[in-house]
Amino acid sequence: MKARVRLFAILREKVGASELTIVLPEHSTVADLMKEMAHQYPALLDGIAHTMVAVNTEYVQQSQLLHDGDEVALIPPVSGGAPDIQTGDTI
Amino acid sequence: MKARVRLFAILREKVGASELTIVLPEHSTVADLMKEMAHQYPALLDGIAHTMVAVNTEYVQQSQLLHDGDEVALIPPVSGGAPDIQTGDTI
Amino acid sequence: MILLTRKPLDPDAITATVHGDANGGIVTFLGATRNETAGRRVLYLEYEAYEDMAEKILARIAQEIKERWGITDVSIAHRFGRLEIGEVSLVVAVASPHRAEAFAACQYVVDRIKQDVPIWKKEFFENGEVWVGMEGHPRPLSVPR
Amino acid sequence: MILLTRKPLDPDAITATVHGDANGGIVTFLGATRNETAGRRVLYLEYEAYEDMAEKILARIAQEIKERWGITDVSIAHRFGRLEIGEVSLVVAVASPHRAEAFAACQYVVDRIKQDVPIWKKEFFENGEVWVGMEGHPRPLSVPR
Repeated sequence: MKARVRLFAILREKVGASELTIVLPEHSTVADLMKEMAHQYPALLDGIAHTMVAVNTEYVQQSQLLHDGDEVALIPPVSGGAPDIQTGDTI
Repeated sequence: MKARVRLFAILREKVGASELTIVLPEHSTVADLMKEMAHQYPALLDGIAHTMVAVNTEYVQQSQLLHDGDEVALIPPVSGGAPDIQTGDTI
Repeated sequence: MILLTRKPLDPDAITATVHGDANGGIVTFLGATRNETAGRRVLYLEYEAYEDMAEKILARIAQEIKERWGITDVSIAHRFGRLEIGEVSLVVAVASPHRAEAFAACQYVVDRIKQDVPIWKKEFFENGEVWVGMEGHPRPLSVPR
Repeated sequence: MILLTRKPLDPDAITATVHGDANGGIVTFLGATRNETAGRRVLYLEYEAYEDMAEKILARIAQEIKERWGITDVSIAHRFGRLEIGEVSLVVAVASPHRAEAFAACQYVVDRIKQDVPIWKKEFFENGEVWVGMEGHPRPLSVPR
């Protein structure tokens, strides 16, 4: 099976691509995909611990089973919204 | 001494004037003025219990001494701001 | 900026007065005239203001914001005269480097305005008119705080 | 209205989308780019979005507002791409018959956006650039709630 993997922000820059196609055995999980990706793109290893995963635009657990054609997104820590949202919320 | 009295909203309508000049003995207080006004303008008696008083644009107590030329304002319950501000704040 | 005016308010322009490059969060409150009060259809409204005193108290409220939150970027504009339904009667804009303060300070200003600021609203119905606040808020002749 | 766009946001137009005749209070939050982060001067910023998913989660947040406060008049607009200092990155507008609900719901939306919405910000300095949120927020590979 093939998964389409989308990369954003710092992960996109580390890999140097915004989209990859990863071939996996049938019945692979998100955890299997992550392991395969870390193998193919060692640069991901750094950021991967802070990364969430979405399948077809829904956040999922690592144990989630993947299916052929799934769109998998690696989501590094988000930082949208207003400026102080990310920088400590000191109040 | 003379006090210039300003009337607003419902009190202005009851009296039919937005400004009055009231002559008072020296050393009169706000309470004296109110008594004199209620005498001259019985229509005020209704609203007067809900009225605050400002002298020279500052809220004052009834015991406040008045001076010649003071601008006295009768302030019925205020209702500025947003619509629900006056109508119960039901939440 | 403190503004009392008979002219229509421009919320964008008022918000722009507090929008500095160091401010990350800007909270703007618009008070608009509603088409009903307690189920009764309102046709239009009139606001009356004791202008000198209202401006003075609005400036004092801005000062309270500064003392309480250290926020100086606050603008308050209140319109008076006749307003049609849906028109904006009040704009309060507060900007702060941090958004929680901007929310708290803006809400404080709106809450404060109803307490002391000498502005009155009259609602006009099909078959009558009423000065808002004369019923249900008996307040003996005395002094706020 | 949910909007993700590369174009400049028009806060007035976005606020107008929630301004109905029955709504007395409208609270608008603007998030603007700041000229410094932790004392370091920022030159400009770039926001990147996973558009499909971000729109979906923003719509879900609007749904949460409806469930929690019964408020349906909410608009959320987030800009992405390059933004200069002082430009508006986020507009959240909430209208309600009662102002306290409008304040609470608007603040809730802004707070929620930082949690799950896949939008990322990169700050550009004189001598470097950084993706915001990669430091100090270690988050193991897992699922929110």
